[in-house]
Amino acid sequence: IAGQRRFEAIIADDSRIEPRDWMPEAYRKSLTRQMSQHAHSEIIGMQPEANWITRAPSLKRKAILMAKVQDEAGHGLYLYSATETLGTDRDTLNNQLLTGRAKYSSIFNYPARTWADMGAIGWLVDGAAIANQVPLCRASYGPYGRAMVRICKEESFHQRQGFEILLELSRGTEAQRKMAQDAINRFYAPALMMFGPSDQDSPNSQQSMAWNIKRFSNDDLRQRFVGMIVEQVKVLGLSLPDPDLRYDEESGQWLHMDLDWDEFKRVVSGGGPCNSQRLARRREAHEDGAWVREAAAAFARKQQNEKNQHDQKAEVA
Amino acid sequence: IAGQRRFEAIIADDSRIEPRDWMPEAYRKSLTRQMSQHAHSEIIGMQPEANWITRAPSLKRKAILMAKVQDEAGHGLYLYSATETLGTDRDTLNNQLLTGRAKYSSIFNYPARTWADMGAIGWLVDGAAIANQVPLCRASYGPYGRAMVRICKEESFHQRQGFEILLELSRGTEAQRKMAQDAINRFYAPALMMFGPSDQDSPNSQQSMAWNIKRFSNDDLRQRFVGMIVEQVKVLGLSLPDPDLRYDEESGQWLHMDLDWDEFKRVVSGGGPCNSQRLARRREAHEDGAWVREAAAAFARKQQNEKNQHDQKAEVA
Amino acid sequence: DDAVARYALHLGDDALILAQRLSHWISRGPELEEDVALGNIALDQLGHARSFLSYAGKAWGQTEDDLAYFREEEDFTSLHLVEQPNGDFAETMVRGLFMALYQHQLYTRLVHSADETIAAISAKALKEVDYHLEHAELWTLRLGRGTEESAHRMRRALDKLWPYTAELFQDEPLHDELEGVAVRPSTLRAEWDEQLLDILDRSELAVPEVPAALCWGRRGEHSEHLGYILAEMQVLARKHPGATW
Amino acid sequence: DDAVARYALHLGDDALILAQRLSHWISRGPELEEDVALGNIALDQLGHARSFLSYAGKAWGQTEDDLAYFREEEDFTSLHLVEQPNGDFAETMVRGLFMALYQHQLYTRLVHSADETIAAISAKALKEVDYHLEHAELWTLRLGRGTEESAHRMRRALDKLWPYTAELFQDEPLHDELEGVAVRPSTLRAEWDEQLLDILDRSELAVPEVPAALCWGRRGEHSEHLGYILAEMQVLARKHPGATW
Repeated sequence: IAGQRRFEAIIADDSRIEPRDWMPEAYRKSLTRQMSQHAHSEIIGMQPEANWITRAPSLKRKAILMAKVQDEAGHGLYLYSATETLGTDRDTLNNQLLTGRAKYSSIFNYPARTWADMGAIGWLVDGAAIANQVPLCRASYGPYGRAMVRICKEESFHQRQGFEILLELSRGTEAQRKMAQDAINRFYAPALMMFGPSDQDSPNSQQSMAWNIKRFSNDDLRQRFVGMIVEQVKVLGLSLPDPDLRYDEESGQWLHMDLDWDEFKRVVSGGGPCNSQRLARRREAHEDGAWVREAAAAFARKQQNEKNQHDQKAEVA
Repeated sequence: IAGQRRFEAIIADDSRIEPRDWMPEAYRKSLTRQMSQHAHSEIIGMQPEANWITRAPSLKRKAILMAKVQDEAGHGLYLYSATETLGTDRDTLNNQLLTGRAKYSSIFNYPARTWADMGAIGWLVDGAAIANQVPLCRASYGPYGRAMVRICKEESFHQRQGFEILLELSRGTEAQRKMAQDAINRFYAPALMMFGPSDQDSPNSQQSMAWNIKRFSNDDLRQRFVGMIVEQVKVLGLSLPDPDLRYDEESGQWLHMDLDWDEFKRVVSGGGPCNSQRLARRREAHEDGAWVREAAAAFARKQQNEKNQHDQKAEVA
Repeated sequence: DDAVARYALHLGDDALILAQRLSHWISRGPELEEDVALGNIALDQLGHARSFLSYAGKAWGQTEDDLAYFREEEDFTSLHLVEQPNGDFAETMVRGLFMALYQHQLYTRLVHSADETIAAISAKALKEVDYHLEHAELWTLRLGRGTEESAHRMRRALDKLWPYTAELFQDEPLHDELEGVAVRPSTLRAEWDEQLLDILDRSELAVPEVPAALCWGRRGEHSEHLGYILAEMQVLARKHPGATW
Repeated sequence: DDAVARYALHLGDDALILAQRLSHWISRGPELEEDVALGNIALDQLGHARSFLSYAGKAWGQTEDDLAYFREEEDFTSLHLVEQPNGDFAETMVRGLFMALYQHQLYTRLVHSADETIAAISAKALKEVDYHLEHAELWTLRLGRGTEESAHRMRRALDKLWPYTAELFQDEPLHDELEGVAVRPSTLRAEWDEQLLDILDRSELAVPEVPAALCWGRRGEHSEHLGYILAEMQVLARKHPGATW
C-alpha cells in the first residue's frame, strides 16, 4: 500500500520510477512488453540493412552503413539490459522472439530491395522511430527513459545519413533518382503505420498515457511526422506517394491517405514478405552459435575453478 | 597354383582377368590403388568446373558445363563400382580420400580462375586424360577396361567441348582471346605432368606393363599428346607457352621444356594452391550429408521391417 | 504476341532461377548419387528455361541470353519460392516438392494450351517433371520417416518455406488476357493441396500452420535473395557485352 | 611514387577483403556482443583499407572507390588467407588470429617506415589491431579450451587455413625497391611463429602438420573465392559507372 501510494505520487509528480521501487504488476508487464519489442525491433531491423553492407556502392557508404547496423545491435543490447531491470532476463526475451511469441516493428518485414532503401529506411523509418521515441525520453520508468536519450541521439544521426543517401541519389543520374523515388514509394505507407492504429483502435494507449509512458496519441505523432517529411521531401525534389496529402487549415492538421490496416495486421501477425526469413535468420544465428556460447561458458567455468584452487592454495600457504 | 598359372596364361594371351578369377595380391592392390585414384580424380575434378556453373556466360554453356560435371560424378560412380569388384568397398575408398591417404590427379589442385579455364581444362586436361586412358580400355582387368571404354567416349566429347570454348574465345574480343591464352599458359605444364615422371623415375610402371595394365610409357604418352596439341593450337591461333618446343626429326620426337617436378611433388603431397580447399569441400559435403544418409538408411530398414511383417502375415493367412 | 511472351517469361524465370539454385549442389550433395540426381533436375529446369525464354524473346527480338543476362532484377518475374536459398538438404527437398507438384499440374494443363509452342514445351517438360516429383516425394518420405533429426529438419523446412507457396496460386491481370493459353494459377490450388497433403501424410509430416507471405515476384518485386543470385549469374556475361561464347 | 603506391595497395587490399568477409557476420554472430565486436573489427579494417587505397590512388590519379570497385580480379593483390570463406566461427577466429598477429607485427615495424604517410596510417591502424589481436587470442583460448566440440572445430580450422599462412611471408621483387619504406615479409616469420605457438600452447592447440599452399595473390593470381567476393562487392557500383553516392 505504501508502495502503491508512492508509485502514484511519483507518476502524479511526473517523476521517475526506478527498478527497486514498487510498481503495479500491470505497469511492469506492459513496460516489459513494450521495451522488449523495441529491443527485438532493433535486432531484427539490422537485417534489411545488413543486406546491403557487402554491396554498398562506395567505401564511405559501406563504412557508414556498417557503423549504423552495429549501432542497432548496441541499441538492442541497452534495451535488453533496461528490460532486465524489470525482472525478465535476456534469454527469456530472446526466446520469446525466436518462438514468434514476441512482436517487433512490422516495417522490418518488408525487404530492402535496392540501395535507395538504405536512404528511405534511414529517413522515413528512423524518422518515424525518432518521432515515437523522443517523448519516451521522459518515460516514467527511469532505465527506459535514459536508454531512449542515448538511442535518440544516435537515431537522429542515422536519419540524417539516410536523408543524405536520398539527397545524393536525387541529384544523381536518372536511374539513381528513380531508385530513390521508388524506395520512398514503398516505405511511405509502412512508415506512417509505424505509429500504430488510430487511438480509438489502440487499446493500450490510454493506460500508457496515464502511466506517463506514452505522452502523445498515435495520430498526433503521425501528424507531426507527416508535417516534417512533407517539408524535407521538397529539399529532395522528390514526392510522397499520397494523392490525398494536404494541410487542412481549419483543423490545423495534415490529412493523408487511408492506410491499409488489413495489410498492417497481416504483416504483424507473420504474413509480411520477409517475416519467415527474418525469424529464420535469427534462429539460425542462435543455433549455429550454440557451440560457441557453450565453449565460452565452459572456459569461464574452468578459469573460475583454477582461480578457486589458486586462492585455496594461497590461503593454505 | 592352378590359379596362378591360369592368371599368367590370361596375361600372356593378352586376355581379360575377371573379378572371380584368382589374381596375385600385388596385382589386386596395384589395380585398387590405380582405379580408386582415378575415381577420386573424377570426383575432385568436379570442383574446379563446378566453380563456374553458376557464372557460365551463356545458358548453352551453362547446360554443357553442368552436364559435364555431372558426367564426372557418373565416371566416379562407375570406377568406384569397378574397384569394389576387387574387394574394397566404396566407404573405405571414400574414407581414404577424405583422410588424405589416397591421392588424386594433382592437376585439380590448381584453381579454375577464369571462364577460359573451362576450355583449357577440357582441351588439355581431358585431352591428357584421354591419351592416358585410351590404352587402358585394353587393360587386363575386365571391369576396368570396360569402364574405360565408356568413360573415354564421354571424355572425347568433353575434350571437343573444351576446344570449342577456346575456339569461340580465340575468335572473340581482345579480352576473350587474352583470357584463352592465359588459361593455356597456366594449364600447359600441369597437363604435361599428368603423364607422370619419366619412366626411369616411375617405379610402378614396369610391373604395370608386365601385367598388361599399362601399355605405353609415360614419356611415350606425353609425346603423343604434345604432338596432338601442337597441331590443335594452330587452329586456335594461340600458342603453347614452351620456348623449347620443337620436332626433332632425328629421333622422331617432340622436344619440350623441362617440367618442374619439384612443384609436381609438392602439389601431389598436399601443397598445391587448392589441396586444402578441395579436400575440405569433400569433407564438408560428407559431414553435412551424414544425417541424410542416416535417414535414408533408417527409412530403408523401416520399409524392410514392414515388408517382412506383411510377408509373415501373408504366410500365416 | 506480347502477352504470351510475358507468360512464357514467368515460366522460364521460375525454371531458370530454380536451376541456378540447384546447380550449386553439384559437387556438394550428401552422396554422389545425389550430385547426379540434383544435377539432372537442374539441367532439366535449365532446359525448360531455355525453351521458354527463347520463345518469349522471339516476340521482342531478344535471345535467351539477352533475357537471362541483361535484364535487371525488377524485370525478372520469378516466384519468391524459387529464389529461396538451398539451406540444408531438407529445405532443398521441400522447395523441390512444392515446385515439382506445382509444375507437374501446370504443365499437365498447359499441354492443352491454345498456344502450340507452349503446349509443346510443356509436353516435353512434363515428362521430366514426372521424375522431379518422384525424386522429391521419395526424399520427403525418407526424411519425414527416417530419423528424429531428419523429421525435425523437414518440419523446420516446411515452416520456413510454406509462406511462399501462396504466391504460386495468385492470379495476375495477365492471365485474364490469355484465356485458353495460360492456366489461371488459382485453379491449381485445390489439387496441389490435396496431393501435397497425401504425400505429407504418408511421410508423417503435416501442413505447417504459418501464414502466407505477401509476395509479388510476377510484378518484379522480389525477395532480398534475387539480387545476389543475379550478381553471380550475370557477372561474367556483363563484363563482356556483345561477346559470344 | 609507383612502388610505394603498389605497396600501399597490398596493405589496402588485404584489409579491404578481410573487412568484406567479416562484415557478413553482422546480424549473424553467435551472440549480439559478437555482432558488435566483429562489426568493429570489420569497420577498422575497412578504415585501414580506405587510408591505404586513397594513398595508393594518389600516385595514379585514382580514388579509393576507383580502386575498390573498378579493378579486375587480376589487379587485386590480396593474400589468399583473407579471401578464404568465413566458415564457422572457429574458422573466422583462426583466420583472424593469423591476420591479427601478422598485421600487428607489420604495423609495429611500419610505424618506422621512411614513407611518412605509410608510417602514419600504420600508427593509427596499430592501435586498432591491438584490439583485434586481443579478441582473436581470447577466442582462441575459449574455443581451444572450451568444449570437446569447440576444440575439434579449432583443430579443423587450423588444418584448413594453415596452408595459406606461408604466403604472408613471401618476399616479392617490389620489396627490394622499397628498402626502409616496406617491411620484407620474410623477416616477420620468426616472431609470428613464436607468438602463435605461445597462444596455441596456452589454448591447448598445436601448429598443424599440413604443407604450405602455393599462392601468389600479390601477383594477381587469386583463390577461386575472390571472383565471387568481387562480383558481390562491385555489382552495384558497376551498374552506375560515373555515379556518386
